[in-house]
Amino acid sequence: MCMNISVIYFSVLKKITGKSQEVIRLEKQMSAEDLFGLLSKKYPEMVRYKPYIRLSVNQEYLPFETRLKPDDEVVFITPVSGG
Amino acid sequence: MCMNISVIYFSVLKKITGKSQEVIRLEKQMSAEDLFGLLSKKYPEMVRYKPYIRLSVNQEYLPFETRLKPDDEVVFITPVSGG
Amino acid sequence: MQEFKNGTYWILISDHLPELSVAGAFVQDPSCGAVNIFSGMTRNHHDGKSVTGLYYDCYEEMALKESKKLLDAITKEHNLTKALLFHKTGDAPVGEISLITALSAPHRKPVLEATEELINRLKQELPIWKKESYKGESLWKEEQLLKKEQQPS
Amino acid sequence: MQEFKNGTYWILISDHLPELSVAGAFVQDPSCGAVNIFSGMTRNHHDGKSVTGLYYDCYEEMALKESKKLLDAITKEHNLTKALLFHKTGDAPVGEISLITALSAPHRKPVLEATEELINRLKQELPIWKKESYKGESLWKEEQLLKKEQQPS
Repeated sequence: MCMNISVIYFSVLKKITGKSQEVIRLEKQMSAEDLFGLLSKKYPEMVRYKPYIRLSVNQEYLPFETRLKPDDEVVFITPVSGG
Repeated sequence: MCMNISVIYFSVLKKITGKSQEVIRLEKQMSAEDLFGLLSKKYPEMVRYKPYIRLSVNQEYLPFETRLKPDDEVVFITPVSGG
Repeated sequence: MQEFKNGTYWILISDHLPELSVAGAFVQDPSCGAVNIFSGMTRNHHDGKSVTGLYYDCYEEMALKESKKLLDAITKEHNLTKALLFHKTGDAPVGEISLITALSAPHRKPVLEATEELINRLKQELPIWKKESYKGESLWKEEQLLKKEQQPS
Repeated sequence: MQEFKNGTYWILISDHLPELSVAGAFVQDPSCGAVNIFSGMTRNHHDGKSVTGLYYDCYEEMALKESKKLLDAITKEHNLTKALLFHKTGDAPVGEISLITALSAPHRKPVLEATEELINRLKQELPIWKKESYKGESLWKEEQLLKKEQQPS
């Protein structure tokens, strides 16, 4: 079961990946945790931020175990600093 | 020892006395407490407010026992309600 | 009208108060990351009764002196950068701003704490008196106080 | 730019924010006696270093959604009348306002308490990131965090 996931990058992850967003094609269903693992291979510097990151799927904070669905919009939220 | 004391009235005391201010001539030295007693005879309705009143002499909060000096500016401060 | 203004404080006791933006601009400073502006205004109800307006009587010279003492104490205690206090005199119909405080500091915690303390203390210390107008009658706050105290509880 | 505005709430995420007076006017209401406006701005120093400016990156659609949830929760909890939240995106040189909150209620206590809670929570919840520019270098807050964590304490 294939699916496309849209990943958007902000702040330091935008700097690390050099991208604002990209579409990742998954060959099988997986969790956001798994997706992060996949991306970490592509962008090794992301790993250091893992302990601090929260997950957002379709603009909602959700646990990393969340299973992704086709066309989900995923953002890995590094520590925020608005205000 | 005669002296003039300037008494200014605000709020409900202005309403009771019908005056914004007046100069009171004292025939002898006295405290602000004594002055209030004197004025209470002239304006009996003032007495009811006595338990709530603070004294100001020359624009400073002072105790009622304060002895008045010539040309002091005295205000009996009923409970304030600014803000 | 009474006014005191230097590089750190601005106090104004007047029947006309400047805009909130003017207050905010005064206390801003390159060293500051936080500005808190509180404003109090006449509301259309009190104690379940409909209010049509307020009137403020003020011992202006003393209010200015007490405001200076207050801003000085609050600024030192909370390490503020700049501090402002405006109070209206005379008529204040429903919706009209009667009080503006504006405080600045490098961080937000002191400006919020200091705002609360400043308002609590100015309500105790400033020689300013409020008359409330209801439909058909006007009463000073002290008259209302006396009425309440004399009611059997 | 993202915006939500109805009779009770006004949220704006934009690279240009309106004046403080506009914020104050929105939350005012005849039933309200208290309005508190907090504003946060870029200051010229941080951790003993001289700051030349900030840049805010923002996940705007989500920031709008989270702001709505936040204002809704705070308004209910503190019985507020109206609530406003503006956040700047992009460059914020020294002195530029990046955050405005404005809250109104009949009395002052809830608006002051709610302001503190709102700011604490928005700093936790809104997906907005700050980059600080010092002389010669720019660092995201997360990069600074990692640097600190990796220093031997």
